[in-house]
Amino acid sequence: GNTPQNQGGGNQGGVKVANDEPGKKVVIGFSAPAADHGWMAAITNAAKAEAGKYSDVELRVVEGTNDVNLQISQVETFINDKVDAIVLLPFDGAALTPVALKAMKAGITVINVDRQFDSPFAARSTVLGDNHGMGVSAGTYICEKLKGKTDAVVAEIAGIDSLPLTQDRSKGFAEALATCGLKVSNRVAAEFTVESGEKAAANLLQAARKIDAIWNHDDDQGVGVTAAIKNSGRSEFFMVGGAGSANVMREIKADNGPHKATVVYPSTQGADGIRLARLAVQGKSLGDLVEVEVPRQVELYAPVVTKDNVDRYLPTAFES
Amino acid sequence: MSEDTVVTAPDRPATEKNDARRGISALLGSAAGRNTGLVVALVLLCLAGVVTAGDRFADLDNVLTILRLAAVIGVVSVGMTFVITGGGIDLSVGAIVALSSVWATTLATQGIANSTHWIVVVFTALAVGGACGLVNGVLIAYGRVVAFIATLASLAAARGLAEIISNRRTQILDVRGFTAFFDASVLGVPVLVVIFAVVAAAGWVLLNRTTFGRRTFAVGGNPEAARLAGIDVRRHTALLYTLLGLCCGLAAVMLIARTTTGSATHGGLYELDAIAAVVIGGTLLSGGRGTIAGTVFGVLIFTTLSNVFTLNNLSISAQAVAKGAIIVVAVLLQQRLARRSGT
Amino acid sequence: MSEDTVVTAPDRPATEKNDARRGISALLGSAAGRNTGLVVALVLLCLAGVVTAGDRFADLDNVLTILRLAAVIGVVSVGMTFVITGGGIDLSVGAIVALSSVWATTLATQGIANSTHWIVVVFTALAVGGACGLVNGVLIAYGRVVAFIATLASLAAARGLAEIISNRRTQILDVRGFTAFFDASVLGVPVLVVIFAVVAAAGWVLLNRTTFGRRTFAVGGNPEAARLAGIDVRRHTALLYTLLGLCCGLAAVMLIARTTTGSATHGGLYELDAIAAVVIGGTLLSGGRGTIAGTVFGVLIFTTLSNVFTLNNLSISAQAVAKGAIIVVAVLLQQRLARRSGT
Amino acid sequence: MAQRLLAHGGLNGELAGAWSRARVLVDGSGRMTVAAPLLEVRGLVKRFPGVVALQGVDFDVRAGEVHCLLGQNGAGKSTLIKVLSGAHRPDEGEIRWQGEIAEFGNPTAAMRSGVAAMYQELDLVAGLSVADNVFLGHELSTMGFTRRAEARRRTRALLDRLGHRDIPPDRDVGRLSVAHQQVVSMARALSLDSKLLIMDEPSAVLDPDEVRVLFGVIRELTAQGVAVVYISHRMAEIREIGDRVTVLKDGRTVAAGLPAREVRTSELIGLMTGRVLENVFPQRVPVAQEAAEVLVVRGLAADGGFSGVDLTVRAGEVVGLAGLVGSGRSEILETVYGARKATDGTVEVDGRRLRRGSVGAAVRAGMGLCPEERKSQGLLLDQAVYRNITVSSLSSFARFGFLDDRAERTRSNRLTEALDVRPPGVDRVVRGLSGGNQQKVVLARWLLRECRVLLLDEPTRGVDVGARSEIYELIRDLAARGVAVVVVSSDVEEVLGLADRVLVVREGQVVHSGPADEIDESRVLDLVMEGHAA
Ligand SMILES: Nc1ncnc2c1ncn2[C@@H]1O[C@H](COP(=O)(O)OP(=O)(O)OP(=O)(O)O)[C@@H](O)[C@H]1O
Ligand SMILES: Nc1ncnc2c1ncn2[C@@H]1O[C@H](COP(=O)(O)OP(=O)(O)OP(=O)(O)O)[C@@H](O)[C@H]1O
Ligand SMILES: [Mg+2]
Ligand SMILES: [Mg+2]
Repeated sequence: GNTPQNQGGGNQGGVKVANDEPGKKVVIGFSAPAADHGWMAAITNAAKAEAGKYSDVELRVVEGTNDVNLQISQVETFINDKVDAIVLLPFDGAALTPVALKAMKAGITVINVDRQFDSPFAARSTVLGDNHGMGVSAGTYICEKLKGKTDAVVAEIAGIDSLPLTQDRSKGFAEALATCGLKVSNRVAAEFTVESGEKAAANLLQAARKIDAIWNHDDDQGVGVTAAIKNSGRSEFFMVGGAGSANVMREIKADNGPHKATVVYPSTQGADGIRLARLAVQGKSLGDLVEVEVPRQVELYAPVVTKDNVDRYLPTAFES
Repeated sequence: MSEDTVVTAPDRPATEKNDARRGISALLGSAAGRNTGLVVALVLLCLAGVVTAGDRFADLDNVLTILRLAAVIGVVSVGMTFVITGGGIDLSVGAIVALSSVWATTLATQGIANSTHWIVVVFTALAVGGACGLVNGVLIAYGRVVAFIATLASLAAARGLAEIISNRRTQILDVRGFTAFFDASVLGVPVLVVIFAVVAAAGWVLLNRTTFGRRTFAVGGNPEAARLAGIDVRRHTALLYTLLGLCCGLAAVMLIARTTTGSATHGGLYELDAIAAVVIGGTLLSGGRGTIAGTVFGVLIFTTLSNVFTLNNLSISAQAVAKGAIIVVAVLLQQRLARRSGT
Repeated sequence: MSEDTVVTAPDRPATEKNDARRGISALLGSAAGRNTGLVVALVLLCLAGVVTAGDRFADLDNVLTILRLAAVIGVVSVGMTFVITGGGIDLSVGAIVALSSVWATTLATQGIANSTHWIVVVFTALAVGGACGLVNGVLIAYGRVVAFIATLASLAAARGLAEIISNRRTQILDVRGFTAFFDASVLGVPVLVVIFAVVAAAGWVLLNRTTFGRRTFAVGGNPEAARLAGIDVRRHTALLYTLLGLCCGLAAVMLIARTTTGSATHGGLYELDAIAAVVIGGTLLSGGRGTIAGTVFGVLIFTTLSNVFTLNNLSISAQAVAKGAIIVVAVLLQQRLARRSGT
Repeated sequence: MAQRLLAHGGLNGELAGAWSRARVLVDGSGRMTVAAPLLEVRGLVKRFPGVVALQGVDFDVRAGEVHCLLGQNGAGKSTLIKVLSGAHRPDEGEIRWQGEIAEFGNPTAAMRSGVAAMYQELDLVAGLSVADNVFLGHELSTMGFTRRAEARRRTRALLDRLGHRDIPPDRDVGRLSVAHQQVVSMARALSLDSKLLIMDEPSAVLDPDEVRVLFGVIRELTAQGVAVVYISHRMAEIREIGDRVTVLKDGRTVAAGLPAREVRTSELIGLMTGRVLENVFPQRVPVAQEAAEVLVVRGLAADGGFSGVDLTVRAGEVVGLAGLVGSGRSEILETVYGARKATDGTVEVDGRRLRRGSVGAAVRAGMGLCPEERKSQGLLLDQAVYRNITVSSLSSFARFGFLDDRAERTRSNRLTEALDVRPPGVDRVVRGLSGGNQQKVVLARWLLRECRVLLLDEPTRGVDVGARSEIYELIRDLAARGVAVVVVSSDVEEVLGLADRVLVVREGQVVHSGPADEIDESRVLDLVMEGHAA
């Protein structure tokens, strides 16, 4: 969460003037998967808002799609158009690698966001959320909370199961739990949407009669999960969220629901991508770093938000 | 013509006996009889549930969970049964549910609802759903656009509109009374389940006991004959889509109640789920034959299936493979049994 | 019957003139004529592209981009035209593409391909696709499972299987030669586009100039009449699905070439895209009438649409709404023009 | 004579005559008034894309009469009916109903005025019950809820009146035989309580007894003042039931209001066809004793249908199957053809036994079938004529699977001309052809294939006299060329006149087999009815 929310605000660092000063005009193409859930919609919205802050940035946003073939063709169109940079959140990192390489070869600055390409040459710079780290953070937090209760029932509500990021999260979660002798007793998968979350949770609550802790990968589907929990009248467990929506953070702050914590997966990655693209094209460096160029890779941190530190994160949280 | 000049059919007694038998079996089995295969499939599924998950499956709470899950898609499927029986198809149901849910949870609606009565939310959803259905119906019946294409277009348009209205945010409903009403239970049965039951019963009566229902069969089975019989086929078709739209509006209300939200992502792939439930229930995709009971069984089979899978903690991929196999087996079973029962 | 016993029809000359006229119009217009509406819609779309995006649209590179995008779904749609013309439907095409792509990119296949020839990858994909199609066909033709349900089941099963095989990972293809071949161009035209053109041409010939095509029309138009005319309707139906399966296998190869990956998420919602292209092209969903040229136009309209949107930086939700409106307009246009041309 | 009537100048005069002959009534006060006809039609024109179906039809119907419409296949009879019942809108011309100009914009409007129609293509909905079909569009209901018991009761009564106690009102119409469907269609027309009842070839699928019952009902209705428009290709029926006759040719009225009982048959045929027909049935050619047995059927049986059917047909022989509707003749034919699975028995063509239940095997062995219901079983309705004709012989037009389109059209064209299919043109869509012409298209299919065995199920149903005699000639011609022919027909006269040998079928059993010239019509009817309480 390094992005300022206020219009025209600069970096916290003191080089704001140099970097935000209008420079050479930069045309940026932006492509992301279909906005079929809140986090993904927030990514695009944040990117647009960020671009709006710079008079020297022209952003072209294309229809979000889950069809890799279509996304490839969108990038091809950007290449034909000779845009200066492409910020790409690929539906499938590996599948979009060839076309990203093609763009790089054509001299376009490609910024890879969230889902990583499988070639280091396919992007000038990569902004990554830490999916594995998210799982680790959530697992570690649950371990702490359940302190030594080795027979505890831990449930997991995953997101779209066929995405690699879901598997990374689950893997990290399982690893962290293993360190304190726990394991995932019940696992269901939803589809990142409110409705699917409600459905998955309703079934889950039947499958496990007593639960001590639930980790839900995504706060968007979490709205549905909360509704299902409320409906069941169960309260013997606590819940850890994922991604970090403003909603859930408000609930944590008020301490009036099952959520006791959430693990942030920044929805501002797209916005970061826009900034990096602009800086890279204009040949500027990243403010607080000594380096002359923007770095190759930025891996975002996945902090656990609890009642204690919620005020720090609430401002950058996305509204689901 | 008087009795004595009639050539008596030699097998008349047999026919009458047949008739009597048919009467009884109609009483006993109009639902169970024609749907034996489905009943058997559902029972097998339940057995599998009991064997693998024991009391966790056969528990009242779990049964209510299944029913509550079935309720939303069930209402849409009942409406879909009418459209398909009438020879149509609607791919836009999910999008209509999304649009209705979003429109009904806009701040404006919530404001009016809070200052008057929560029923405003309900009416908004129904009105939006009905209007979408009407647009579909008019395009198809009067504009003569193929139903598949017209509703595919509505699918795109309605979801887009829902995204614009909601700004792709999940809109949380904050209307007192609404949630209280829909979260309640009637004699232990959740209101949502009651609504589904009422819709299914009303749908059955409408399809089987009214002129509207008879005409639906005629319009779907032989539109030319229906026209020659003086039925306004186009108006009837438009009405069918409007009815389905209303069902989608109602489903949106139920979904809002379940999730306390309206969202452009609601109702994803409902079109496939609803059509699958209707078709597995025995309604002909080509029109002219439809059964509400079958549709209800179809919906229950699909929701029970995913419940049993979840109770057993199975991987989603294995679920998918098993689901495919089970669908085929259920249909084959239904066919064999239907053939044996001779109807 | 010998010529001389024939009662001569008095108005034979008129017929011949008619025939001649029909011959000419058939030459001129079999594609353009019956598809005037589609051509007009495509031209309007291109005009819109030129007006809003100027040279960026009318650029050769951009045209090739459109065609490359169209190629994969185009190959599937050509196969789908056969199945729909033959009175069927297939919802599992996307899943078959995914399964074929995953199977063809497994380490085992890659190992064999690397030690022998990359063509092994191609054959694997085709074999998997063809086998899936055959299973669909046998279930539908011999098992008499409704096509919609049978292929819905395959959809679930094939995707599940693809996920299991790939362990839900994207599999990267590392076979020399394969990528080199498919990334090449023939006289400036990318190989993928060439493949699409060849498939479309072959499909046209197969549908309009061969006994297989003629039987497809017969089977779709009136299966009972086709059966009584001596056509083996069931075998033919099974063949149609197998053909479509092969097309899906080929599409998988093309997708692997484009993405260098095989994945269980490939081909998402291809079923809707392909059916939409086929139906908007003028093939009847109820069977018996189908046109490859129309399907190609349908695919091009959809891909051009998304290209024009991409070039114009419209709000994403507005795009969806516009897409819905454009589909309806295209179909209405097609109908009006087809009616006026008197066919 | 024909010239006199056909001349256009004469036509108006003729009509004027008919007009002045309109019924003169004496009212209570003794003054004479000229009652307007119930229905009067003038200058009706109806165009379809590429065809003018009606090009100036004049026609009037009086209350209480049976007015017969006569004309060749494609003359426009059914189209006229559809215009009168509001199913088609006319392009020109006026319709007067009880003297007032009427606009029957849709079927409901016509029904409200009191016009009920039974269409040639049965207008029933398979999947709905008999009672539902009878009251479709005018359901008996209270506030939208159907009164099912009442509908059943009334349907029962209507069916009883039509002599069909054997049709259960609850049965799905799709499961009834064609004949029974026709009865339901009649019940439907009766249920409307109309002033004008139009029947388009109602007798085509009925057997003689049922036709008699039908006529009884018609007489009952006319006695109550209901007018009936009756269409049939059977001259004898027109004589028996008709009061006046109007003849259509090529969409025009060529004679209006002729007295049905007086006018000579040859005159009518002359009006219809523009030529004179000598004798209807062609001369039999004796079958040589040593002619090869082409089709040999032994002990054929199928579940619940028939059993122990033996049938041998020699090259050049025509065998007729007579029997009541529902006696199982169609089932026998379809089983021989392999379209239904036999449970027992063998079928041999030219000494080679056919695989059971395989149409393909039968066709390859040289069999062809013209099915009973040509629309649902015979034709690809929305496809071109030539495609319907060549569908069974595709491989003979193909080289390595590629079709020679032009050869297909040429050969088809030759056949349609030989059979005088109207309107001509092999690229026409079959749906637009009249019923009789559609039948010719199915026949052409098997002529093209030059099959060894031809199975014909009701080949002349709905076919006009002219075309009928052409079809007879065709059958004879085929036989003369060594084809073995089996004909099923409900028209006993036809079976006897056409066949060399006759088999009588009753309840799935062959009860008689012998040369056609050794049996007469009444004997056949006796055999057919035997066991029925008469
Ligand atoms: N819907 C239609 N579209 C195109 N042409 C049609 C249509 N209906 C009828 N026709 C044409 O109109 C003419 C009259 O047909 P119609 O069915 O009225 O004949 P008909 O006298 O009833 O013949 P039949 O004795 O064979 O039933 C025919 O040439 C037919 O091809
Ligand atoms: N598909 C079917 N399902 C149920 N009953 C059938 C079916 N086909 C025929 N039947 C019944 O079998 C009996 C014999 O029918 P079939 O059509 O062979 O008689 P037919 O002598 O040819 O009479 P028609 O003149 O009506 O053709 C009839 O009672 C008919 O109702
Ligand atoms: Mg007719
Ligand atoms: Mg018969």
